[in-house]
Amino acid sequence: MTDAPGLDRLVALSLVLFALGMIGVLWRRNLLLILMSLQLMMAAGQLAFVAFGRAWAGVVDSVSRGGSDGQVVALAALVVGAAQIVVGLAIVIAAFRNRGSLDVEQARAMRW
Amino acid sequence: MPPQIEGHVLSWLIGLPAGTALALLALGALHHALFGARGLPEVIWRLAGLFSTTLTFALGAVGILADFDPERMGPQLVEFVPWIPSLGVHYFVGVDGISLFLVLLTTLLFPLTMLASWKQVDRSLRSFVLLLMFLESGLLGVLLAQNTALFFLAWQATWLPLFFLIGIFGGARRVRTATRFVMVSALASACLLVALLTVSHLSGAPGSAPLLDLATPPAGFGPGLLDSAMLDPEMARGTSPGPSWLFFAFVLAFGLMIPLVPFHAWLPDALGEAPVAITALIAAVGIKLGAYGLLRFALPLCPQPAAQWAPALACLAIIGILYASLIAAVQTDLKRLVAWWTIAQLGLVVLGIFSLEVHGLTGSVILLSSHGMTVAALYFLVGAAVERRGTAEIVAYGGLARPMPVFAVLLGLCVLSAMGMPAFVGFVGAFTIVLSSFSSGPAVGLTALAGSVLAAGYWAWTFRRVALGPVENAENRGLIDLDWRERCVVIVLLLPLVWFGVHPGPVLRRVEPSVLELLRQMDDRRMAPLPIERFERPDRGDEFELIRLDVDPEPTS
Amino acid sequence: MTVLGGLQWSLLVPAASAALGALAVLAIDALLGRSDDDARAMGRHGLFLSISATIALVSSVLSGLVFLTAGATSSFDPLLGHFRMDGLAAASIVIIGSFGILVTWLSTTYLMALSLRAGDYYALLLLSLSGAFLAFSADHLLLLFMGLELLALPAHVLAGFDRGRLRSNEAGLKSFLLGAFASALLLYGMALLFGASGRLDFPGVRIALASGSPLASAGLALLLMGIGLRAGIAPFHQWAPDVEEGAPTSVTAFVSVCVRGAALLILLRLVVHGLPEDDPTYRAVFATLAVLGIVIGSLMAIVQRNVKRLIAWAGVAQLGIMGLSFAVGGSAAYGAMLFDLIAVGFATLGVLGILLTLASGGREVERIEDFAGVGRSRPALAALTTLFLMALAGLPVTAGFWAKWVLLQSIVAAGRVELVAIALLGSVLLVFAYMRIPTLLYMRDAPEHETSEASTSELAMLLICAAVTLYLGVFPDAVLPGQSDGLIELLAKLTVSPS
Amino acid sequence: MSGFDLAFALCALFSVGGALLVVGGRRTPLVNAIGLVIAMAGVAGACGLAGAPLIGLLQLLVSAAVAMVLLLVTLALVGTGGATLPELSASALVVRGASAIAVVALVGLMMIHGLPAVPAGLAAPDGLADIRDLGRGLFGHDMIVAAAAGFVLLVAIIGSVALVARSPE
Amino acid sequence: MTSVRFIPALPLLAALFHGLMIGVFRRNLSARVAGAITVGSVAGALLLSVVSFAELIGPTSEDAIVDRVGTWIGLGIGSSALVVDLSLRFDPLAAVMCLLITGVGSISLVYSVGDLRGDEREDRGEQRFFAFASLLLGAMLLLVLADDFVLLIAAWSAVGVATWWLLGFWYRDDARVRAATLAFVLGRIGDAALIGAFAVTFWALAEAGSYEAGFVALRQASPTLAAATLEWPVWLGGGPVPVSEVACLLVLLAIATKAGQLPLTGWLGEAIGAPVGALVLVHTVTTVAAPIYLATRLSFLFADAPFASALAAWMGVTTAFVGALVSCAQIDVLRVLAWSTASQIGFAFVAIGVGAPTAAIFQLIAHAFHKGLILMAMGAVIAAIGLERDLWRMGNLGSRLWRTRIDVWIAVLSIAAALPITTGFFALEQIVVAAGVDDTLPGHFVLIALLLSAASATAFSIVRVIALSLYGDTRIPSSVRWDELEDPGPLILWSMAALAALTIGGALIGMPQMWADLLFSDIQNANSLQHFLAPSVVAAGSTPDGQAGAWSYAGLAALMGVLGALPAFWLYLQRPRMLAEITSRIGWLHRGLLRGMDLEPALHRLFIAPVLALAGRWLARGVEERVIEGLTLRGSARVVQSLAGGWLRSAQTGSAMLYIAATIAVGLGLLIFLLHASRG
Repeated sequence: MTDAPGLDRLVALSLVLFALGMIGVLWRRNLLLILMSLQLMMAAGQLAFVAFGRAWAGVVDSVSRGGSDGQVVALAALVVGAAQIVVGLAIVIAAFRNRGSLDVEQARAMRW
Repeated sequence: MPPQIEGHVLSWLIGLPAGTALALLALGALHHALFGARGLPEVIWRLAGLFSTTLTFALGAVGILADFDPERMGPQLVEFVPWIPSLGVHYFVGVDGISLFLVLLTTLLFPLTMLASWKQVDRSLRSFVLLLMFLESGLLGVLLAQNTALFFLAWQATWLPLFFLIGIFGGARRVRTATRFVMVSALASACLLVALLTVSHLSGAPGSAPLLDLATPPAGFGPGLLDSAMLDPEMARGTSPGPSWLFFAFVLAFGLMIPLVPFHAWLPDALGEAPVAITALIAAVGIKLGAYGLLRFALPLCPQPAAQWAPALACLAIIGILYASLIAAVQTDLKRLVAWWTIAQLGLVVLGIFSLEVHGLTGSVILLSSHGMTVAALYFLVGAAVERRGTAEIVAYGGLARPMPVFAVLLGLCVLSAMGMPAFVGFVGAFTIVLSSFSSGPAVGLTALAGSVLAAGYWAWTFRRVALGPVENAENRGLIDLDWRERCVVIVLLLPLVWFGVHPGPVLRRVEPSVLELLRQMDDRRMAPLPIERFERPDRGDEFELIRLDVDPEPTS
Repeated sequence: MTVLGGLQWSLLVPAASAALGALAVLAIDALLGRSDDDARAMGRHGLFLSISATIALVSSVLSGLVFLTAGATSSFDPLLGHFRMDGLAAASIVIIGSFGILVTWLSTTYLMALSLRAGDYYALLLLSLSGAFLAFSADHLLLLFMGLELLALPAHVLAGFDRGRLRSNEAGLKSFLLGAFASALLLYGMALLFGASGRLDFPGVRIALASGSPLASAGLALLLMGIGLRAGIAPFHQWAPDVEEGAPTSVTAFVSVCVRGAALLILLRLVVHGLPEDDPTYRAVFATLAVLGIVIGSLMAIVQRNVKRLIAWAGVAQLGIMGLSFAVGGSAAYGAMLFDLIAVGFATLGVLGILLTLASGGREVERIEDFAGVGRSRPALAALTTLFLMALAGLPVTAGFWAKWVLLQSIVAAGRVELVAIALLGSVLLVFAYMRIPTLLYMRDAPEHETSEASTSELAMLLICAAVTLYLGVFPDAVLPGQSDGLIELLAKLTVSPS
Repeated sequence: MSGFDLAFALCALFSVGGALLVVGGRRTPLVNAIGLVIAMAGVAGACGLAGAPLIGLLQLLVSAAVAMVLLLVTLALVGTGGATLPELSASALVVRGASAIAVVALVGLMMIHGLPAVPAGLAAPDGLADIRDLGRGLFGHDMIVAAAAGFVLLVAIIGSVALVARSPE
Repeated sequence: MTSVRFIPALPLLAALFHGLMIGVFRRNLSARVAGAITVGSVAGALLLSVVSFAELIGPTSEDAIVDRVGTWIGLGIGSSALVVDLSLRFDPLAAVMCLLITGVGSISLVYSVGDLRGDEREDRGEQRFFAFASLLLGAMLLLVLADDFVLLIAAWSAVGVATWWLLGFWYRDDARVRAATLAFVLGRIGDAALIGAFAVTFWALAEAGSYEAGFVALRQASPTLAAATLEWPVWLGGGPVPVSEVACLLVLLAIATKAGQLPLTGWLGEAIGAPVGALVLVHTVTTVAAPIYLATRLSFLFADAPFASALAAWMGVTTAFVGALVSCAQIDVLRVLAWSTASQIGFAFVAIGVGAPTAAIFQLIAHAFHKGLILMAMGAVIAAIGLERDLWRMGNLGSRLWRTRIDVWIAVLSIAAALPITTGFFALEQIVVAAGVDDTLPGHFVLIALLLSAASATAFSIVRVIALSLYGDTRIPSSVRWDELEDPGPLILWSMAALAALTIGGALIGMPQMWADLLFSDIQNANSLQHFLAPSVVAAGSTPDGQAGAWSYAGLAALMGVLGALPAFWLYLQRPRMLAEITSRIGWLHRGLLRGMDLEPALHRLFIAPVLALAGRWLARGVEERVIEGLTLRGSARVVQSLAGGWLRSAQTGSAMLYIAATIAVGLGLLIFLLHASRG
């Protein structure tokens, strides 16, 4: 086996995506775009898991690791992300029905 | 020689009022379920309350006094039941000379309050009785508890009924007053809890159940807080809180309740707004708990800082006496006047406590009881007047001796007692306190005496404006004199005041040994070289000096 | 694979019975069909659903109890690397499961009054709880993550369950946005921790953290943010008051007690098993968070005029007080925290249950002024309210008193008196906040109320809450059958980390 | 520059560019949705580079589906027109700017401190072995996870139905 | 014999009985019944006193009869053990005082029975009067019998209370009650001072090794007290001062308040709005007598306190002078007599100051007799003319009230010290001679001059009374019918007669030896009072009898009396025009004297007004409302409100985006902290 090259680059890429997702969540006011940004963040996490899983694949064996490796986590996260989007979309649609707008800043009835 | 269970009279004392209240509630619920009525008739509540409180008093007067050994030091009639042994919480009650008369005073005041407020409470009577009964149990619990957790529990259980009593039955600004009261009490409780927990932490051996018993519990339950010589000044090193800090936590906690002068602002409000009967209870018993706490905790547990700061606190007390007396002199409302007088009296008590000297301490204990009875009598009288006239403003009165001679005579006697005239027990207390304050120089004593002169001034002046002079206000002309119920309430309070004023021996004989014991504890724990063992504290790694517990803490002098 | 054959299926009973219960509820709901037109049929419908939900939860709780009594003090030998039913897990299941049962029965009438779909509601409730149960017995971050997601997603839906109502919808929205954000943070934090050692099981996490790897530290930071957001620990609390105010009241109870309580317990699990012991760094972090929670929560609770919001803010402070035990660590502190969680949980459920009871005919009772004069019109309810508030404020003869006592005692025992002082200062403010309600109950007269008849289920739940509160207030050391220790000591033992 | 490097650069370009489109696309949600798909394609590629082609594929599928659904919802709700949201106030802009800086600082710190600590790792024997492992894990050790994931999806279904389905009346 | 305890107990029991009847059972007995009870009790006390006295002077007696009832307050251990004995000691001084108090007391009570019976001003208040009078007498008896400083203080306070109530008997008149209240409050200063005096002696003795209760022990410890020192406060110059001196100064303060001595004398002249019987008690044997008794009792302390003694002498002489002058100008007859009381008591304190306590006691006896007599007589006159107290609305009444006139004359002669067979004459003689021969006093000459002038002025003022009331032209109000004027009833007449007899006969017990030598042939120990009292008192001053100059002072004193008396007669009866001229010449002085030198308002202005101003303006509205309540209650509430309602609340914006932003910000901090910690 050879060294897997550039794992740190993959991690760096995932971090950039994570940051962009966060900025998107913060910067966008359209709920749908926020959902997309959240999806980006989840994807970044999955990528990081895949990368790290590769990094440790041969070093830590699966028993002492307690089973799962990065790909399993990534898969689970994928499912969770999908479920989140579904739920989020449902809430957003309900919000749009109530409010007629997708602006997150309008949901400020409760504060203080 | 660990104490054993010496009887159940104290438990009966604590349990009877609350038990009656709960029984009444249960009966009421049953009544409601069976007959659909709204609960038991009010008269049953009132009578049952009166009966139960009277019974409690009788039990206290007969049961305690008969078995109380004046010569013995330490708590007596103790009852010990392990409650939560893992926490060091035990049901541990006992009575000693310091608490004895406060207990009797408390039990005496409740039936009288019931009687005095017979016509004053016109709504929510069931709640009134219920809260009063809970209050009595709480107060007695505080006075009898020998376990700090029990003490704290009862302490907290005390101010809640008071909160409701003020808030439901008080005057126009009752809600604000009740809230203020509850805030002050909560703050005091917070300080108290910090201090109590720290004390038990510093005293207990690491790993064992925390030490919470004050006096020595029966064998097998470890030493009492007072047996373990812990709060050595050396302890103050490191990050662990030292005794000075603790002492001030105690002083703040109890000073808020007493109230010591910079913390007093809540009391005139509370006493001015509360219903008169409750006012009597707050002033007569409620705030006494503060002074009692100082005697019970602050002094014996923190002897070194107590001795170190006693002059400063005595000075504060004197300032308080003068300040409160001066402000009392310009009050226009009878209830507030009594409140300010109360602050001045409690200042005198604190002065006596921090004389750290047998005269002053004994005087303080006596003055606590004396003030309790006097202030209750005064408030009952004020209550009778307010009941008739609907106001406590002094200007509304004048010349009451004409339509209400009995009222005037009783008021005059109460006023004399309030001034600390001889033949009232207040004189014995005030005199001994003042005497002890002279031990630190005539200037201190004379300043303290100035307070008594001021008290004479405003009381005489008030008596003149209320009872003497022409009846200028037409509404006062047809006032009906006190009836027998009202007379008896006041006379029952005046009788012991005079009796023990003339013959204070029985009181002194019972109080003094406990005071001496207190002083001995302070001296032991202050001066004796303490057996010290070093060990590693598990979680921090610093070295601390802790006092080993299994060494007999006999002074090695 | 041989692993499958040796699997101890019984360990899955708590989570599985809740999850399967959800399926059963859905099935029953579908079988019963729609019955919107007939109130009585609707009631029966709701009753069936609650009963089935209860059966599921009761079996969870009972199995938890079995694990607890069978040997709660010794951890189970893990068959699967990341699943461990130890004492803490069993205790957590029992606690949160009991809260869940109470919430179920508190919801029955309310759902009917609001014409909400009971089937979906109970299914989501059960699924959420099954997630919590799963996470309680996790010994692995992935399982923890899945459990938390399963816990949180239904909660978002439930918060927005009264979808026609703007506030409920907003609650759902906020809950979801913050929750999804928290998931992303959790996921990434896990990734970084995974990157540090290649392991996600708790011992591995502990090793990674102990090694001082910056990846692990960064991962822990994100993980704490994620769990903090889930539990609403200050300063990640801001969503909680908004969500709890806006959500339907029964969901408020669920979120504030079950969801946030479960998240706290999960954090406890992580701290006990996954974090290095006696590390001053984490102590300092938790101390800071706790103090922030106490200060912010208690101050904000004072100025609230909505009871649900007040309870939520006070809950932030309560979590802060409980979080103090993280700041000192040790089994005594954790046991005390569990005890406090029980005390506060029952009392909070009680107060919110009172709100549910007072709400009549779809009219929500949540403004603090709505309590005015209740002491006269409905004395029993007022007395219960007072009792619950006393418990929350830590006043005697309630469980709250002993809970606070034990908690603070354990903190003092660790020598952190300054934390106790702050906690007590906060509790003074909390007393003020809570006591405003009895003030209104008894000291103000109200306009005439139309008094609604309290439903039996609600009253029964309130009485249970009151009974527990009082019983633990008098006998805080009540024990399970077959256990010799007191409850507090038992809870402390359960949290001992098996290292 | 090896082939790996080239491939990685391409993936990075795709994913970052797509992400920038998601975050910054202002004209119409369509652009953002397309950005999401592009970004996910990049991520999928990166996953493939890291030896997880299955995960990458699934990601691509899911994200395409998600983007599609979102797009559809957007079109259904607000049409193709741009988001007509009111302009942000100055203070809101400041807060957003500050929090963006905070995000950059947060991630930057992780990069500075974390990247050097990323282990070099070993190359996997081949992708198919990984997929096999994945399958074994999912039906072995991680069976509970799989079950939980199923229930998560169940929640999503119930939840979306409960929240969105029209009431019968 | 242990019957001594019943001497104070009988009147006190009577007081208790009356008090219960009025205050609890609301029953009022008639003047006759109530009076009978009180008079009976006091007479019983008198009887007991006489029996005890007989026992005391009997052949087998000891120097005192001690009746120890028990311990009142017993507290403390070791040398600082405080024992307050409820112990009565019937020694010669107490015997004299008991006889005087019970004797004059019963007479005045009998008078009161007669006086009050027709009083229509208070309906059914007679029993109240007798209650207060019993209390006053009982307390006074306890005071003189007390063998313990603290017990004495207690009795002293009780006397103050009884005085307050007795002087405020007509409670519906606000001015009277006000004056009585002022007297009481001033008295409390004295009570406090006495407690202070006891406390300093107590601690001095405790530190020296032992404190023992009782005056005998205290007297034996007086060297210790003289040796022990305290520090003066810095603002008084610092330096050590003997404890005896401090104690005496405090006692002196108490004396000044109770006896109405300068500068606290104002209340005495004002507190005249009471029944005459009450005035008799207050002005003779109780309130104003107690200080003299106390000073005598503590004469051993004063003997070691030269400064305090001198102060006492100067206080006495200035009061005597000012009081006499003021009484010269008063119009109200009772006010004349009240000021004259202050003056007369002042003389006694001169005697105390020069170390002649026996003379002080004798002066007290004389004063009790003649002032009681004239008060009763003038009371009878006032009653006769319809309660008119203005001297200028009397005149020539002697021709109608001739029996009264005899009594007035006897009293006047005694007070003016003009007739060498009256008690007053010999009392003044002794004081002047004692003061004259004691030239160690600072300002001796001035003091003597003032003393003699005071004697003169006293004579003037008292003769002015008789001249204006009983002689000259009648000026009585038109409402009073001249024909119907007549002497009072038998009860009053007989009581006056008794006192008149005592005024004359009393001279025999305290006649100075040199006068005895002059008047009679060979009487040993003519001043039997002095010899009798000798065991009880410590006379610091030298015996004046044998000294050179004694006669010259004696002569001067006699002369000054006459010099004062004659001009009064002459001016008021013969030369009214000249009188008017003199009055207008010294108008400023006259007006000042008429207003009692503004001493009573001065008390208000000095003691009460500043206190009220300080308390009201500064403390209650300033410190309390602004600082204390503002800081503790309102202030903390405001802080919490501004914290929670202000910026903390504004952080909860309701925007999910901002919540996320906050989370990120906190997370950044967390990350930095954790990274930092992991590095080292």
